[in-house]
Amino acid sequence: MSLLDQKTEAVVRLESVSKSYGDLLALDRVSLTVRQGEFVCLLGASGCGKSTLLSLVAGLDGITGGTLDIGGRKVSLMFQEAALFPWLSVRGNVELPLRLQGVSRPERRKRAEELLDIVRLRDFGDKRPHELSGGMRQRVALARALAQDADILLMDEPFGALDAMTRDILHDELERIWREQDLTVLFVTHNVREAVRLGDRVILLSSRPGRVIEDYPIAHERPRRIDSPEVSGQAAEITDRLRAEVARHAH
Amino acid sequence: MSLLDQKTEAVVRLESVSKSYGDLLALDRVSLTVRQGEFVCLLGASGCGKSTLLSLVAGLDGITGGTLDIGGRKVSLMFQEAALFPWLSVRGNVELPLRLQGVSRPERRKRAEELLDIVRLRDFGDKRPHELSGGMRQRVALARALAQDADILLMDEPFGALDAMTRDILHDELERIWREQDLTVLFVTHNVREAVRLGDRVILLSSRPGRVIEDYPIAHERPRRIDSPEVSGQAAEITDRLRAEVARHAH
Amino acid sequence: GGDDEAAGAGGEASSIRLGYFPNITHTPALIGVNKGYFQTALGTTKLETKTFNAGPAAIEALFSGAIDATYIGPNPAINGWAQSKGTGLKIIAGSTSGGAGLVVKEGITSPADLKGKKIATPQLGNTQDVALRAWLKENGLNADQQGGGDVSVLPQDNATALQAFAQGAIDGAWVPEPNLSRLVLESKGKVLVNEKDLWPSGLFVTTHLIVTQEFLKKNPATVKKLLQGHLEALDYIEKNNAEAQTAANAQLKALSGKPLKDDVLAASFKNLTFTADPVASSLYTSAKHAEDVGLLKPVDLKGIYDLGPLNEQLKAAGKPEVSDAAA
Amino acid sequence: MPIKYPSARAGLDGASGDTTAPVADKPGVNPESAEVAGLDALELGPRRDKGALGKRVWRSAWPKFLAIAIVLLIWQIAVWSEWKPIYVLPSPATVFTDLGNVITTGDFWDGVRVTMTRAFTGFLLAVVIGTVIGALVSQFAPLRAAIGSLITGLQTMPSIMWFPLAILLFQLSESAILFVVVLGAAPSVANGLISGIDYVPRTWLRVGQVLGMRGFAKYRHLILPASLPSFISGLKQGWAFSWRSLMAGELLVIVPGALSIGVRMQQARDLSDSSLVICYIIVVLVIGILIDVLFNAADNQLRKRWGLLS
Amino acid sequence: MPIKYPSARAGLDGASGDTTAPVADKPGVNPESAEVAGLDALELGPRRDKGALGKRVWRSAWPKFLAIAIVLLIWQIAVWSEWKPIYVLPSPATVFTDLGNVITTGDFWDGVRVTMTRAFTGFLLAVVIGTVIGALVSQFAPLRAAIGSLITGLQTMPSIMWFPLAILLFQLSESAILFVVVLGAAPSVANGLISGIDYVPRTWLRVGQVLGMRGFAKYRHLILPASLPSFISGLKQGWAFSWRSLMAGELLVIVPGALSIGVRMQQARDLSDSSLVICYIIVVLVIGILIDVLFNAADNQLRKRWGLLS
Ligand SMILES: Nc1ncnc2c1ncn2[C@@H]1O[C@H](COP(=O)(O)OP(=O)(O)OP(=O)(O)O)[C@@H](O)[C@H]1O
Ligand SMILES: Nc1ncnc2c1ncn2[C@@H]1O[C@H](COP(=O)(O)OP(=O)(O)OP(=O)(O)O)[C@@H](O)[C@H]1O
Ligand SMILES: [Mg+2]
Ligand SMILES: [Mg+2]
Repeated sequence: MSLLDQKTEAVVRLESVSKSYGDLLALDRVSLTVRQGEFVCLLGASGCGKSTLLSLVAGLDGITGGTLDIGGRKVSLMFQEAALFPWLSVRGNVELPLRLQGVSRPERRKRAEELLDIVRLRDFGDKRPHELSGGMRQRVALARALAQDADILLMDEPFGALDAMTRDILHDELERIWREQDLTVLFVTHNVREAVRLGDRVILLSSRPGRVIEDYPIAHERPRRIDSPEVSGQAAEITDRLRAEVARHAH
Repeated sequence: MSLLDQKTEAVVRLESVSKSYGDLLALDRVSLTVRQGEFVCLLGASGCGKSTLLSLVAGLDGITGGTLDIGGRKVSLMFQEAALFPWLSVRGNVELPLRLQGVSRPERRKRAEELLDIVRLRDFGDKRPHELSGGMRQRVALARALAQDADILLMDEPFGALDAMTRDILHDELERIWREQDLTVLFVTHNVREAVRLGDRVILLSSRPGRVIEDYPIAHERPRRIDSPEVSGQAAEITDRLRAEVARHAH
Repeated sequence: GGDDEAAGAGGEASSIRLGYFPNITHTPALIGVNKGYFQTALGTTKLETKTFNAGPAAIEALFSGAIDATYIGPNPAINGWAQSKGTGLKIIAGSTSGGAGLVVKEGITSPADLKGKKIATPQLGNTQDVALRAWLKENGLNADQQGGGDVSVLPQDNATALQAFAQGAIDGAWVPEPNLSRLVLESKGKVLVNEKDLWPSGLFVTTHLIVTQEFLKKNPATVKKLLQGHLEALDYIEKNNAEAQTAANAQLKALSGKPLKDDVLAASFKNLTFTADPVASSLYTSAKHAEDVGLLKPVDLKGIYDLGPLNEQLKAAGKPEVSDAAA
Repeated sequence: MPIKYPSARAGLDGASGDTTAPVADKPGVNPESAEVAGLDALELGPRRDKGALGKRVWRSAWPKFLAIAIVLLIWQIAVWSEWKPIYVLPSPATVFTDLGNVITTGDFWDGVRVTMTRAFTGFLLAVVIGTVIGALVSQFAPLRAAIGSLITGLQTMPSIMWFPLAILLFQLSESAILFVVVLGAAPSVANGLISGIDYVPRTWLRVGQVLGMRGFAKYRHLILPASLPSFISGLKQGWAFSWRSLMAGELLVIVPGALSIGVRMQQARDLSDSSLVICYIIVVLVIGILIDVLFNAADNQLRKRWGLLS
Repeated sequence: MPIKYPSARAGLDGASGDTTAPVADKPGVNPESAEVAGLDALELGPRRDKGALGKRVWRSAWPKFLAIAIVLLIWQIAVWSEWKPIYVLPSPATVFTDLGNVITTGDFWDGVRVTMTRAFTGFLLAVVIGTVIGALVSQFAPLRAAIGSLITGLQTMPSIMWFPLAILLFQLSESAILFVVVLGAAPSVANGLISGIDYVPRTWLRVGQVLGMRGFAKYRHLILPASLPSFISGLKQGWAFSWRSLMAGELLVIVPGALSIGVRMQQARDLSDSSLVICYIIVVLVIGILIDVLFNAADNQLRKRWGLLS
């Protein structure tokens, strides 16, 4: 990994970061630098430590070793499970980060409507989380994460429960927002095409304990299409590498 | 749909089944027949009523209209969220259905080990659910569903949180178990290739309210590979149809 | 117990359940139990004793058939008589007289000084409460049942009253022994009224012995033996006053873990008279007073006493008989 | 798009509850947007409330009546059997006559007013104090180590043991009564809150952390709503404690004016008037039941919001 | 595969807690299987318990001592300031001398034994009865409509109001005391369970239904474990109620022999012996705190299992 060319500022810097839960080593000396405005996708086997990595960057858990630096930037994390608050309506959930930022009520309302529009849930603002389908909940969580207006957006399989079409729409929306707000995104997914469709770089983690084993720069022109031959081609290449890695552990 | 040729017994029969939550119509006159030993995949946009359909078949919710008949067969449902019991260890969660069936302790233990082996979590039997990653939890839920030894297996995006490789392995395992135990499977997914890889038939639901709009028989020889040209080809065809359907509603 | 199956020949029960309070005003009971007078007198009839903290519980127990007889104050007895419409109980002997009065703070020397003050009594409508109200009325002061009027009368249990007095939260209390003496000795209270002085002979009922009518009817012989034990205890107190104090205190200690302090014990004993005479006249007068101040619905107390068995015993012992007459 | 049929019919189907499916007029036509837009407005107003309301009232009423009838029957049979003398176990008729006499006096209602005022004041105080203590204790580990267990210790203390302290601090005043009530109820409230906070799912706490919740905002927006079920259950217990403490505490001091329920109960006992005792038992039960109904309303509201009640 | 390094070092790292990362010897080598197999066994035994245990005890002890010291100090200052006469507010020294005298008598411990026996018997009975009632009430809608609210009503009833009924049913016996205790505590237990059951997440109920849980199995495997947090909190409140009821109930009948704590407390009050009153307040607090420690141990165990406590 030779990404030390400092053309833009490093926003997230991990150096030999390790994390163990009791005796279980989840991440092993992970080094990773994400620069301002970069869209980095993380790929890896189930249980390899992707969610753990995001929670470390978000400051939710303490690292066991190494150094981690995000320069005190505001971080927003979209969890793997939707984790909506059942006592709030859908709109209430989306408005909550705005409320905490002290945004005025009408402004809040407006922003929430916009965000719900983006995730295609305009008509569900007054519903409660339990009245939504799995994919709808995930979209509300996405809207909530976007409402946070953070510098760094961490996303843990945000589109895992969505059909291809809705996913496509949200890919476009996410790309637009990322562009417009100059966000730095760390994006976990199991869908390799999705990673290639969205990312500037795709990072491959090894199986537990997670270690960075590949770092693919994705150079195709944007806008990209998920079913374009370039995306498919590079996705196939990465998939092969991933399979090889997972297979090594499948005894 | 002309699947009324009774070469094998109909195990699940829905006739004009509707379901509304309050004023929201989730399913609209769905008719569907699943025969003994069939593997049926359900595809549809987010929020179109796939989970609702499964919960109706499992008898968890009452239908609003139409008739539904499963002939009193034993049903096992793997939920969209893992929904493990936090007070039990991973093994305890898998053993629970066996316990309820009155299986003896050593037998139970053995079966649970086998199932955990199948989902590649042999070493995690003593962990608690909160110590697992999202994908691992999903696999435990799969093991629990398999432990139930039911005639009809309903699965709601069972592999949504898994990487491609783990998914492939579990596809093979699921196919094997389905064969060996002559199960009838109703399988919800957002991954069209997965549907084509596994299913005897792929059913397409329209956007909310859910209605059956297509019923593709999948005739390729098994064993199939998810990246084989036949699977890719048919998947592409179905994806196009699905996109057309979803696009109709995306205003 | 006093159940049907227990009623043997000759009106003797196989056992009798006797209630009393671990209280110095119940000294005859304390002595009778401590010295074994009851059991000796009862012979083969088994004695079971129960102790209570307050009259209502004793009456509840008596009416529910949990005890057959009990030492008790005049007030609960009247209430029990009234509630059971004269069918529940009979007073068969007196036990204790005197030993109550009004203790006040330093600086209060006359009834007039009580204006606007707070005076505690053990319980609304009980003997002391009625005595206080009657006395206040005589002295031209009024007090209503809700704690208002010239003098604020506050029903409080003894423990609370003692604490409240010690801390100056109340200005006085009309209480029975041993609290009277304790207010004087421990909290430096002054006796403004000794209730003794208000009664003609200096006697008024503080404790007496009651039995259920059912038990009395079925087991007259047992009742007689109980009375015999009672009289022996009274005798002993009369003849050995100092030893009686010790014995009573020993029984108190056995029941409640802590005996009375010697000075309180001695002072209380001085104020109390132990006698088999139920001082019927004071009961009637007190009830009349209670009716007058509206604390008791008119009640016919005729027949509340059955002193026949007692008088038989007294006669046998060559002592003067007692009377249940009003005056 | 034809938009009128589905939403209109969906309402009808709900009411009739029949088994024919609601159909869109032309298959393939999408009534979604109109329906969704329409139903939000619909759900705000009460729906199908005519027949259903009567039915719901009846469904919650008949078991109560049946229960009361059974109790009365057993009671009456016990009386008829002459198991105990009538002055020990009065007949229902006697008691209800007495009850009628009691509750038709203005005096009684004055007493109820006095007692309820004290109960609510004391309870509110206890809720405030208990909430603050509960929040602090659950937040600061040393404080929990220091006084966490004391809370249950205090709960177990009989009210009368606080009398000396109450008199010491407040003499004989309303404050002394409130002191006893607060000491009785605040620990329950605190314990309910602590238990609720302890069981807030970790995921939510993590969400809160990511959303940048700190200090008061965290309590306001996360901890309190998340622990509300347990908190409400703590409040319910706290109410019971405060009421019991009040019944004892009211004997501490009689403030000139109306006689409070606590004093009346004591007097009924002092008079050995079983009928009156039962009257006041009924009065206290009825008050307790009415308060419980309030708590249940809050609880049901909450469960509906959380999607636990359909 | 080289399997020994990672697992051995992982243990060391946990102990030293330093910030250097644990490294696998050769990058790319997979220590997974060995490590995982090894750690399960490790986790069964107590780990790093030497220094850590002392530290943990100290961490939970110093706040307690500090709290006690503060209370004693305030108390002593109040005494020194001669705010109240010494017989009203005795000094800590007097009280602790008295306490020493009290607890060194065998009699006292007999009393404690008597009272604790009653408390545990009554509480256990209350738990059984409360659990059954709670389960039934939460299960059957008509039953809930009938007596659901009565449970809180019963809770608010002061113990002394049950005395007449207790005597009526059980005469003057231990059973009468137990009756009062059970009536005091069972409603709390039932309410705790009901509240717990009401808040069992719907998903779990659905899982249970799919797994074919019915009747008792459903309670055994789903409802009870899922509502355990609230149930334990109900038990805690129930204990407080049962203890309070017991303190009142013990005055109902004094069994000759050892004097129960309730009687001793009442007598300390009757004697206006402030020092003794405070002694018994301390005794009751200590018992309450000890019991709370038990409950907390259960609760922490539970939270650890549920992953709510790290
Ligand atoms: N709280 C925890 N306690 C103990 N072990 C944990 C905890 N959280 C995660 N782990 C372990 O750490 C490893 C990595 O978990 P993580 O959730 O980061 O995986 P992941 O890459 O997100 O997997 P997935 O794709 O399945 O979500 C797993 O082996 C898991 O068992
Ligand atoms: N309990 C409920 N109450 C009210 N509405 C509900 C409830 N459950 C589901 N719905 C509604 O029913 C519709 C279908 O939901 P369902 O969960 O079946 O969708 P799905 O096809 O599984 O979607 P996804 O792919 O996102 O999981 C959604 O619009 C949802 O809002
Ligand atoms: Mg994850
Ligand atoms: Mg779904």
